[in-house]
Amino acid sequence: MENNLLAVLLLLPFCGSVLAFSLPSDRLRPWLLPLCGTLHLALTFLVIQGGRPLTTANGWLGVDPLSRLILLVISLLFCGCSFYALGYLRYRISWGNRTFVGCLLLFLSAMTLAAISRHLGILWVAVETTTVASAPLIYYNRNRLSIEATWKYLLLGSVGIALAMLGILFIAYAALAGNGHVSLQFDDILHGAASYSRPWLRAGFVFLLVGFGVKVGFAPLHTWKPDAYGEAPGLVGALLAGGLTSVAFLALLRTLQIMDAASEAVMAREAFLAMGLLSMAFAAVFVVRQPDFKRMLAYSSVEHMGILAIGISVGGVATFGAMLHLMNNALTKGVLFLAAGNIHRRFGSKKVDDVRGAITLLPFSATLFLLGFLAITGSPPFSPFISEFTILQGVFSGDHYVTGGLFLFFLAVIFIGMGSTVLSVVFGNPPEKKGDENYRETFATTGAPLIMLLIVLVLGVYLPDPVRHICADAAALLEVRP
Amino acid sequence: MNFLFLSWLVLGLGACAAALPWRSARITALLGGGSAVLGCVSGLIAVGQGLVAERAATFSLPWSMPGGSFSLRLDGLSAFFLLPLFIVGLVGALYGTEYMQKEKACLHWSWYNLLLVSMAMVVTAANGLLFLFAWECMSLTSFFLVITEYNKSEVVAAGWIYLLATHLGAACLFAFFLSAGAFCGSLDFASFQHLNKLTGPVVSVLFLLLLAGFGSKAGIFPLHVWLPDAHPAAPSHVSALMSGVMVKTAIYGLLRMCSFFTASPVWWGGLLMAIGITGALFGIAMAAMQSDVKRSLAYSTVENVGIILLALGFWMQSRAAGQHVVAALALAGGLIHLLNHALFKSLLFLGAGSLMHGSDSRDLNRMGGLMCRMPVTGLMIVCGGMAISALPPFNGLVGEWFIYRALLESGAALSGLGGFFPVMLVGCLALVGGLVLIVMTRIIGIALTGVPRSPEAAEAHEAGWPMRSAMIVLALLCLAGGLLPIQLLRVAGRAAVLLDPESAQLFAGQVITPWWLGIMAFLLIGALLAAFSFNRWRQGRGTVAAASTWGCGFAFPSNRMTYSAESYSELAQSGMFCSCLTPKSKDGRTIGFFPIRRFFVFTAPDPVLEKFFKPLFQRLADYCRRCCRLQSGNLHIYLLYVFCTTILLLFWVGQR
Amino acid sequence: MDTISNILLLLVILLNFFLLGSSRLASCIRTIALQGGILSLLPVLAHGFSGHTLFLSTVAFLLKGIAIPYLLFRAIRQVHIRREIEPLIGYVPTLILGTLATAGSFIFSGRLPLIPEHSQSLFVPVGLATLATGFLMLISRRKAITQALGYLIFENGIFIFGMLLTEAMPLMVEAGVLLDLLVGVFVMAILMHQINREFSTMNTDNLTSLKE
Amino acid sequence: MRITILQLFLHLLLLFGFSPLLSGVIGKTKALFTGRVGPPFLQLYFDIWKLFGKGMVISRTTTWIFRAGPVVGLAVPLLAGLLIPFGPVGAPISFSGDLIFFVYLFALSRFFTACAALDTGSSFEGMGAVREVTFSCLAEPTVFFVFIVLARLSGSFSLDAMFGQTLAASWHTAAPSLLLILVCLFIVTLVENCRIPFDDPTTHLELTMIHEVMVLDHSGPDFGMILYGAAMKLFVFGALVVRLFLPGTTGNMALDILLFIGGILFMAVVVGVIESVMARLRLLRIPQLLVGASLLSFFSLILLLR
Repeated sequence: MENNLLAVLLLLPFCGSVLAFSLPSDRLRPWLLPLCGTLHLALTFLVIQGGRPLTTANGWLGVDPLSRLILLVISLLFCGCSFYALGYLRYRISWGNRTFVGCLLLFLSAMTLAAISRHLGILWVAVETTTVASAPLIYYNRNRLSIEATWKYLLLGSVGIALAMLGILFIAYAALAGNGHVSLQFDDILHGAASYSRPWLRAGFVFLLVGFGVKVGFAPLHTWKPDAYGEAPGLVGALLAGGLTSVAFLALLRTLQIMDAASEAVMAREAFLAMGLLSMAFAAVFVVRQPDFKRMLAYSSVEHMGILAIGISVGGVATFGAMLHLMNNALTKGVLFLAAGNIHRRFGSKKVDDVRGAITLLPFSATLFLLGFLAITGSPPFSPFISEFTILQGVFSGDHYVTGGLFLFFLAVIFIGMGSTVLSVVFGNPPEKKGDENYRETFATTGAPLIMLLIVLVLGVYLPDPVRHICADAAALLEVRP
Repeated sequence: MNFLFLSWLVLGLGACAAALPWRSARITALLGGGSAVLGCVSGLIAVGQGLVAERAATFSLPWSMPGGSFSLRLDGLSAFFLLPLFIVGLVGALYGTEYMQKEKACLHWSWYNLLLVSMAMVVTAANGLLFLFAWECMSLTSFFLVITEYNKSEVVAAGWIYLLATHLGAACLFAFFLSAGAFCGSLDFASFQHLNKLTGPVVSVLFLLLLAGFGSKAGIFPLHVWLPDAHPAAPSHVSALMSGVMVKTAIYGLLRMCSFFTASPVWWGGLLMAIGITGALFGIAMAAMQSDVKRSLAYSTVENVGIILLALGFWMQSRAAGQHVVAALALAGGLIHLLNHALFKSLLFLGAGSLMHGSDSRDLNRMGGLMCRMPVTGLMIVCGGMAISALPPFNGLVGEWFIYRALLESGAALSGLGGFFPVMLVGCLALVGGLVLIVMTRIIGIALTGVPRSPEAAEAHEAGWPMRSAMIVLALLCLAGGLLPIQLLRVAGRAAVLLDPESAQLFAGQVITPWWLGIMAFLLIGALLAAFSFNRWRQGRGTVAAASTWGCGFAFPSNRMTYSAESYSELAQSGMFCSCLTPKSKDGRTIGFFPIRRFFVFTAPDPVLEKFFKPLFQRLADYCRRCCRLQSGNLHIYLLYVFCTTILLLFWVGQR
Repeated sequence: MDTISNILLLLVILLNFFLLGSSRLASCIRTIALQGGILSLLPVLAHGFSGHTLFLSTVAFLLKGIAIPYLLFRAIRQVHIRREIEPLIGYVPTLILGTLATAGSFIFSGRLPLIPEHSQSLFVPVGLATLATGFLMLISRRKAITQALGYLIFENGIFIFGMLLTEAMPLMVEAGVLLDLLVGVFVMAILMHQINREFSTMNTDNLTSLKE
Repeated sequence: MRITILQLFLHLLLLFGFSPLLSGVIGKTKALFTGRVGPPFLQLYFDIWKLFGKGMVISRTTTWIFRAGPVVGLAVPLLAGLLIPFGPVGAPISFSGDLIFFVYLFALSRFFTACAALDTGSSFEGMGAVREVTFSCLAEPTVFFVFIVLARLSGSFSLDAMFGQTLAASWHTAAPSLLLILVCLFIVTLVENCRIPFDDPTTHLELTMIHEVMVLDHSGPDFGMILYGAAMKLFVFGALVVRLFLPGTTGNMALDILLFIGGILFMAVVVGVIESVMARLRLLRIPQLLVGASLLSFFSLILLLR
């Protein structure tokens, strides 16, 4: 029964996107999104119930705790964003949404494929499809800046993916040079990894790290993020920041699993730690006095990828914290981007000096934006506080005091940077140049982020057992076997 | 303990009920304020049980957070700190029902109730994670309360600096709790006992982290910059709660953590004392120059925190040196002054609030003659003023009396350099006492007495019964504290038992009993009544005529010729204060032949903020913006980054 | 059998240098088409005639030899851009860097242990060299279309390297790689069309307004 | 020193009955210096008695604080007097730490006098209040240092013991520092009671006054209570100075009391001499002198600490 469940889970969004491309009426098409979103979420809950990892016949697709977590994150985020999309697309009815809805559903199917793939090649193809599918989404605003953002996103993404392909080939050749038996099946790699030839494996790891690092947005490779997230509509920004980065991070985790199996864990983790700290440093420097609040959210996403990398690299209880943080970050980024989207549309500008007093014009979105900011910077009632604290616990108990000190310092600098921007956007009195007068806050555009924020709040106060089990099992997979 | 849960339940329900959008603000105020009052009453019952109970009541529940456990512990120390919380909370709620009617403050009451719950949880938490959770919730809820009037830009600026300071402080606390938890294996305070096995520089680093973390919230001298802006920006009953109680939760944290380090090095006490006395002198000097009533009271909070720190530092030092009598006196002084300060500072803030409520202006120079228009508020402010200046019949003197005795005792006993510091501190404390007198006579003299300086002050109206009854309750408590100092000492003894068992035994003994202070207070009231009746008897026979004040012959006195707030403290400021504190004033001198319209603007900004923190953050931000040129915008450079990262990683992997 | 593939691979390296040095856009595309054609012969030569390799060669030849160059020519004709390629750092420096990169890839691949039957073949060094050339084209050329060409050469490098593992890699993944290549280039072409319509030039100079 | 009811009665008698005499002696000394006959010794008694009988005129702007000023002005020196020994007669009340209560009692009277002055709303009273409160701020440290020196010498913290028997012995052991603190205590007495070097009680120019201008607007019984309180305050401080100056006891009580009264009168004469010889210091000089006095007392303390 399970394999056709997986097949349905995969094909549902794909058929949805095909249907979207074929549907003529712009008014009817947006409804496809919530339909597929909720069905996908329901299927995900079904798939996640099963405790033991299940795989399809030829072992190319399968679900293990890590992919369960990523699936849950993707479908939760997509479901929220799909309801938001209704309100957004009704407002943008004049622009037509054929490519938009189609690509969104294609994007979801690609992410699902990446999450449940047990084969490196398929994982690569899925991530490549997400890149190609999200290019038109970023270009939806159709102005000069979004063209530039899309061009940079596409080119950097393609070069990164090509490097990842090279990494996969290197690993395959390591298998060939090691024990002669080449297979990109993930389970076979894990079994045979011990006997792979070291130089090939390490070179492969480097290319995979850089390749998928570009997609995740680690520090020196993050340059496309502020442009892409800055110019894309809020909805797309949320999906990219929450979904795509999680999928790319899953790919990196797979690489880490391979390196663990090949007992090269220490070197891999050091690379992750270095990239993590570098990402936080870059984010801290760039977020101070950032004139554009969407680009600020992009740098916050770079920072949180750095936090995840540090969490993974330190191991111990920090791995559990990192897994939990993956979910928290996705949901909170969703809230922030959707609220930022509303504010951007109402004021017609993203510049911080044109946008003031949002709380008087958009009471709900501004409050969500403020609470989202408090959540993302790790203030208690919200769950990022718990996950960041757990990561710090891991860091401090592994007595990496220097890393811990740097971690806290960067968190503080980023809080200062983001805080001054968010507070100047939310409070103060609105500028006389009113953006778009007739933009009203409908339930659709504020309901979805509100629900996501409630989930983050509940997770922050009490972590329900199923979520804890998923994260614990996922963390167990990455545990370094002595 | 279950009364405590009852109070949290009531407060929580009240918070949710007040959050719903009711039709009229009165229902919200009734719901919110009522639940706050009920919550505080049941909290007070719990505090009563806590103070009386011999053994500490503990409660623990498995909490799904990794490393965290929902464990609470209500012992003497927590009960001691809960007492002012629930008293000021109750009084503030009563006061707020009327005060908040003017402003349409949505969600005000839910934030207020949540603040009370989180502060109570901070004081009873027995697990590091729960403590930090409650600590940040306290900061957040108080931040939302501070920016109640978010349409004013300076209120938002004050709120931002406040949030910034608490967050940076919390970062230090994170570092402390995590490294302590790493060393002791778990985050529970019970396991923190192993901390005193630590030796060497690590302990001092932990202590400095502690001091920075809790100091930034307590408003200790160099880290106080947010306090003079944040407290006045909040509504008065909230600034009373923040000044009176929230500052004390930081000191509670400091005490609780220091109680884990039994073998603390001597210089810790010295450092605390140094910070304390500089904070006291700086705070009171700045308080004398502020023309905004609440800002002056906020600076006097910095001063009082300095005095409390002085006392606690002296307790630490003398305990390390082994003088138990001096340690007992200093600890008693610190704890009692802490409790008294919570009472009289809240009274003064509520009084200042009702002055603003009546004459809707915050500037001393716009007030004047409010005593005859607001008699009850005026009387309450005078009582508060007497209490804060440590004048006899009120409770302010009890705390300072113990501190003075501790300093005198060690000043007289020690010889050589050891005796020099306590004596110098006595001198500084006496100077601070004199300056407090200047500040309070200034506030009372300029705002309450004299002639009204503005039309709003002329038709000021008295506050309603809730505000007046709130203030009267606090004034009576201050008077009771002054008349029955033994009770204060007994309550402080409950807390001292946990901090310093040896000197806690002396609390019950005859050596340090303040029994005579109570007797002298009663005697003073007797003498005052006698003199008053004598005055009434003699004056009864003659006629009492009313005339205008003797203007020394000047025919046309106007109310703008009376002393203003700045001129009152100008003599002290030019004569005694050091140059770095001089306020900025745009002088009003007329230049040229024909007199034109001139303005005299006098501002006393915080020198630490203006000369140190703002330039520092400015330079940091400029440096960051310069580094942003890395994101140069052209794709080729970005691709070059990718290429170089690959090459570097390959080399690094090669070396490994 | 190795000797023929080695010769072809050396031819590929020569074409790389020609690409780095050429200043005419049309001739560049033709060279890439030629390189694509050569590469599509490799699977048959390296691993003999089998259904799998034959199919792979024909698909590769169709894609790299005919479809993509046609697409690029159409893109050029549509956007009727000036045929010059303006390099950022001049032709000679690019060539020098190209040689350095090729030498580096030879040294690097020397350190990677090859299995006995591949020890003689030049697949790995040539693959890496083509990869480096592609990267260099991406970095040092001003026009958006030349960056697409750079990406093509980059993909060719990976394709060469893929030849070593043809029997291991299932057909579907190879096809996937080629398909993604096609879709990538296709989307790039559409974007170039938009860029030209918006900016009326293919230069990437004005594509730098998004910066800090 | 358990005191008998007789001594308590004597103590109160001295405090109530004897204190106005001092200003009469001062007045007579000043008259002697200027060759005038001067007001009779009992002039202050007559003024106080006359004022208690007169009617009152109160400004319209004042509130109850204005009426509270004189009440506190009278009650505080009364209570302070109970804490200190008058010569051989021990202090009725003494407990460890009463010196702090003593200092803060006078702070209470200063608080109310300043507020009462500001209550009238005239700028002259404001000026007086500012000067009073600022200068007293500098005098308080001196008082504390003086008490610490005495506490170190007597080993106890109650005023009664500090100014008790041990004083005679400590003159032998620490004469220089005791001499210094005698000077400092005398300076503080002059500041607190607004005598000549710091404030001219007989001037008519409001701009120069400190204490007088604060009581400008009082009249009738209020003014009488203020004068009576001021006299008692002078007597209390004088008792301390004289006790410090004549620590010895001759064994029989009556002779010691006479000696004490002689000492007080002699101090009044000294004050009168100073008032006739010196003029009032410039306002900016006063803080410097007060800081000098506190440094002097601090220096005397350091002599002891060695």
